[in-house]
Amino acid sequence: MSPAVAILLVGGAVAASCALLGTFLVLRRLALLGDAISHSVLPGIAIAFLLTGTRNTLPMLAGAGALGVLTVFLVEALGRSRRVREDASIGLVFPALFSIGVILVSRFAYHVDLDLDCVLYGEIAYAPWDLLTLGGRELGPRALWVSGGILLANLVLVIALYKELKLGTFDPGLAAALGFSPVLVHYVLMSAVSVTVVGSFESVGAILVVAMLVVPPAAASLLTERLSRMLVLAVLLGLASTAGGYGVARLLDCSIAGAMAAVAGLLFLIAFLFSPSQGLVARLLRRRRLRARLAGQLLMLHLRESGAPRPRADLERRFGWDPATLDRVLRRLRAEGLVAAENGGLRLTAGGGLALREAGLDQVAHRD
Amino acid sequence: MSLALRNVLLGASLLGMLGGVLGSFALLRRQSLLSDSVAHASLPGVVLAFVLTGSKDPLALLLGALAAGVAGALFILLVTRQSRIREDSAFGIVLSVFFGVGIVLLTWVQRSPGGNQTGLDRFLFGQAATLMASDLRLMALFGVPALLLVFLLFKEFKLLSFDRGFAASLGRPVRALEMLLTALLVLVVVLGLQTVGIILMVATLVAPAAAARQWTDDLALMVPLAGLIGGVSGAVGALASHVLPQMPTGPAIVLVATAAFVLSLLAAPRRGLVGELLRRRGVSLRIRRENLLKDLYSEGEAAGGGRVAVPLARLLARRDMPRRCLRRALRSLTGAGLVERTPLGLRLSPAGEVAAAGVVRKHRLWETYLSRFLELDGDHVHRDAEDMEHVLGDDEVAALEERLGHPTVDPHGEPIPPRGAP
Amino acid sequence: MNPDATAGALPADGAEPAVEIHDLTVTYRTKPVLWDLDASLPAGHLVAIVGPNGAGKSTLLKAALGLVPRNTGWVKIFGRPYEKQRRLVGYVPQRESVDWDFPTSALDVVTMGLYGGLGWLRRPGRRERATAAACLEKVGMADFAGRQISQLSGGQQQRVFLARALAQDARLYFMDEPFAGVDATTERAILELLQTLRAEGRTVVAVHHDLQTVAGYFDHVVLLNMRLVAAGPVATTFTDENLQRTYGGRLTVLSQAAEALTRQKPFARDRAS
Amino acid sequence: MRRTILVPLIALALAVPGCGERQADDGRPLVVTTTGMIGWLAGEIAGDNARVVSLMGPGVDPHLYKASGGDVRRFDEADLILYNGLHLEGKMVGILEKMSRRRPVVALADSLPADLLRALPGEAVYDPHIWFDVSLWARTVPVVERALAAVDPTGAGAYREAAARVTDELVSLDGWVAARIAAIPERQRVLVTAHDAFGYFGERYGLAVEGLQGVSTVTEAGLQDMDRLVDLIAGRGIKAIFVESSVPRRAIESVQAACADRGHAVAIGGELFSDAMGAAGTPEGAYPGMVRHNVNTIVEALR
Repeated sequence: MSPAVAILLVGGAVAASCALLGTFLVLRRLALLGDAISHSVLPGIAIAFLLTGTRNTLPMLAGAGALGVLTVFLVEALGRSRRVREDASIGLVFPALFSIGVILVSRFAYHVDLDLDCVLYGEIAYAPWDLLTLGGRELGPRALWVSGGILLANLVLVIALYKELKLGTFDPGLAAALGFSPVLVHYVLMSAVSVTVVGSFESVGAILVVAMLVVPPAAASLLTERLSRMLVLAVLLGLASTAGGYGVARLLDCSIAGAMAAVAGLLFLIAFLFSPSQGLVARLLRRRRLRARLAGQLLMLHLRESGAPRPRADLERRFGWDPATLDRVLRRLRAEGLVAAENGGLRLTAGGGLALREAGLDQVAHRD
Repeated sequence: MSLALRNVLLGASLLGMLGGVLGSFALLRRQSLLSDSVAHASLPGVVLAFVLTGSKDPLALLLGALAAGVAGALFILLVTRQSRIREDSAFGIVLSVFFGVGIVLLTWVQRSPGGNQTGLDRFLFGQAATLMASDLRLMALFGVPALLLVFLLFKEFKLLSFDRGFAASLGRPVRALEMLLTALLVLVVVLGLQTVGIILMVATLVAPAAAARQWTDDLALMVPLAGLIGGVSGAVGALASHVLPQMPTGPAIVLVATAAFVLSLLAAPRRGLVGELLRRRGVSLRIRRENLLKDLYSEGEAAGGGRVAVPLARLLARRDMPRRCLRRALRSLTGAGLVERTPLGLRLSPAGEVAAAGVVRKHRLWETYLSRFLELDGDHVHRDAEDMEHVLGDDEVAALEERLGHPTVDPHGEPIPPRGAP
Repeated sequence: MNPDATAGALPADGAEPAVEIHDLTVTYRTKPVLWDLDASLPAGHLVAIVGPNGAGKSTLLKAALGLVPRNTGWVKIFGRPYEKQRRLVGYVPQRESVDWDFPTSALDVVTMGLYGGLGWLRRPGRRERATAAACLEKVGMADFAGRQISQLSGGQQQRVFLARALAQDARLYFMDEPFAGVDATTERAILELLQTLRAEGRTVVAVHHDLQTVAGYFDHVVLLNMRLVAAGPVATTFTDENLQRTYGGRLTVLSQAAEALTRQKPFARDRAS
Repeated sequence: MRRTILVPLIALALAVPGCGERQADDGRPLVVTTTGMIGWLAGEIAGDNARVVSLMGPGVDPHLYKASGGDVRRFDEADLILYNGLHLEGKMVGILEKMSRRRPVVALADSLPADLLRALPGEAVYDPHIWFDVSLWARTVPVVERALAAVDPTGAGAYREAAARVTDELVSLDGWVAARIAAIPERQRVLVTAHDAFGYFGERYGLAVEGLQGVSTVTEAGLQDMDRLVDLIAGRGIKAIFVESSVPRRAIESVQAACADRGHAVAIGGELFSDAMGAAGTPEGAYPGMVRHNVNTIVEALR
């Protein structure tokens, strides 16, 4: 397997896992949970080091996993107490846990280079050479097995519990009334999130995971109105970010994970600007069209009131629009045959009267 | 006192106060994690500032961080205003994408032949123990005007945090106010970054405000209280790291502030969890006791008056509650000398009869009131009444009786015992 | 007051009550919301729960569904605890209780009503979707099946919720203010629906705000004000005389006492922080 | 808004030379090293017989190194990989160990006898900063030479000659350092820096080494650590303390301010290269120049 293929597969598997779970996190307003976990696992690795005395991957992963679960549990419990909202509870939990970690490392592992970057967070660039060997046989990149396994588990989870996750996210009250304990569903989802996040940290590092949990699902939410399509789109956007990011990283010789996050951001920006239904441009155009139609109707009402053709200058004075705006409005009305020129002035055509009636404006008098 | 201690005490207290005050508004506006987002988002600004100036001059890096932080915050405002993306997602997007771009830049600079670029990302993880006089000056320079601004615009910020639409309808320049409040937040975050680091900054903005929120419902109290908690946490954390060996200052402050929050969460008088648990148990027990007294009294009424012994089974049948709950309520009543155990069953003591008559009187008066004055809308007595005691306190019952014209029977035709009757 | 109209009376026909409430007390923090409530709601009727703001109407529904913890007492649905009778019960929550921006269609929301019958893990199929479409049809929303729910008007959203309840095919429906903030068309549609449900022998227990329409829309009424004030057939309970007394006086003493307790509470209604 | 970032980004892409550099495979073996220090060693020994590429460019602290897209290619094409080991390169070490099963990958520190390594107190781990002890660094020369010869037997003779020359250079450098340090008055031989990297240096040349914070970048100083350090500096009348290229200056500046407050004026002696070397093309961009710079800086300030 060539290194590029391995990196793309590992990155794709991580991106897909994160996009699947991230969709539900985004809908549940817990988008920053990934970042919170990326900080709060520090005491986990410190404790694992103190207990085992090594910086081997397995104990680090176990410690980090335990702290990941503890983090989501604490965030959930604080939110459930109804004394602080989820966002504040995230902001309370992770600094406290991280601080405990810093104190542990500073006091008990002063002379050891024990930090998240060097013992937990993996680097996707090295994934192709970190091979899994079993009984002396090499079975391909370890990160691919880990992230592939996580992806498989997440796929099974989301497909099997799709209905429960959807109902529990949309209407927890009904879910509870129907006997689908939303608390249980929440804990299943959150455990999946912490396992996925910690496992992926170990394969590809923190920034890629945090980005893929939020950015592709958020972009997908701008492009569709269906949860199932949002999941698929989020995965696709995640894969596109992976591929594009790797290309950028090779081209510019820069961090692969960082480039993937940046490309994901670029895709989000494109969705934000150009989504056909939700995009900024579409919104602005709609708003402009609406305003133009309104202006046209105002003008037509005025022409109907006055009965006789009105000179252009009169209209200009009457509405106080600048000549360019008036030109635009008139051009459209004339092109549609609603207003016609007559005797150096403008009058409403029969079609224009019909259009006003269709718009329900036949009874409306245009007052000053 | 050593210089370091003095600096850190002053700096941490000032930063804590600032964080508490601005964090209060952030908490109410669901912007608690804006700090986290902006702090991470400042990385590309730091790296670009290094690239452009070619030096690690702290001021240049600070300005770079500020520029990127402001860009991130503006992007968050834009996205949340102009699309269905919600705050938490916008925070996450800006945090991860900006940070990703920062890493891209960092690896790029890493390849440049210039050298000396390493450790730029350490800019984001300042150390509280190394606060210097120059940092204090910088904090005072920006922090004191920020506090003053909050003081002057308190009314506007309050309105904005509570009801944005209403603020706009009053003709307040909502967008400008929002930008100003956000800009103040970004400023504090970036100021805090290189002096105390991301993590302490987030904690400073969230924990004191969340702690203060537990003690009061009044923003005018909450804001100064959060400032106080923040300031005191800073000072206590600094002292802890002064007294204990190898106790990093920033994390100590975070833990003190978190402890203040946990304490508030548990022990605050009205919202506190412990109080609620106790009250809840108390309320349940009290209801059961009153129900039992009432039952024993009505058994007596049914038998033509006086105290009669009622078998336990009969009480259980009346109430259909778990035996365990009944036993506990009975133990409490016999312990108070209100109920006696007799071979035939349970019986009110003379004192118990008076108490029971009081309970029945209250309940029947209350029922009479409720059925007569079923006020629809505008009647907030139940919603606002704080607990059972106040709903049925003696004074209220007396006034109620007055209001109802001293009725003698309740809506069901049952007699209402007169005051003090056995 | 008419003895028939008092608490705890069984329906005249003696059939098993749809909902039986015994000794129910629910407090929020230390505030009593429902207090020592005994009531029995007859099956096969449209029952309105009426009472002032904060009288515990929604709480009563939620307590019956086990969505809020009870301090004392129990609620039985057709003689057994709710947990054993889920399949017999449909629930229409208040419209504000869900996120209407959620990426899902009207048809999809209605299909959710069928989830209870599917149990864990099984997915809705073509049959479920057909049932859901039929339910949408019944509330006059067939044309909007594919519409994203945020693009529906308030009344249309309410009708989607009702269609979802229909899909649940329950014997007993709990509805939390089904008529709140809907347009006239929707109001008519809901009313017809309620009558159909009653004709099919189902029971509807609905929190209702508009006193003017209680007599027209419902046949039973529960007057609730933290405690049960009265319950019974509309004809005997919701009398002019009762209403006269209900609206007769304005309360002074207690509200003053209560206000003194609760001054300075700008955020009293905001859930947390 | 995004444009405000993209424009300088693109400008930078055009401005930074060496981006996407792709040297033609001229048949010479490609040696990839992690740190610049190892890169210098390999370059000196290999001469023109091999191409040497360091992943961590000048001024890059291995603790803080972030991999880039090009590393994938560099690893993939490498005929020999040389790294420090002892967990200096963090998680990369584990991967390099696995890689060593398939191709020549050599950890320099692993070849040193364990009794020469500094065991860290209370832990079963060693201090990885071996290059600060020049004599120890000289002992890695044969390791590099053997590794090169194994990859490229035809150049073995040239490598042996070059190795002998480098060893001589390092041995004389070692002597020079020892002599220079001896010029510092005994009482003044205390090296105060922000973080704890100079252990080998201190042990070899007789300086006490004091850092404000631990080895890991995640550790943080407490006020008591600060006071302890200030007590030490003021108590022994130490003349100067040092900033490091990879750690923000402010930590050491605040120690200086605290000393001044105690009435002891301590100078900032200059900037030391701790885990990285200087810019390429300058004397500090090579190992001996870097060592000389550090030693001269220390001696000038403390004498």
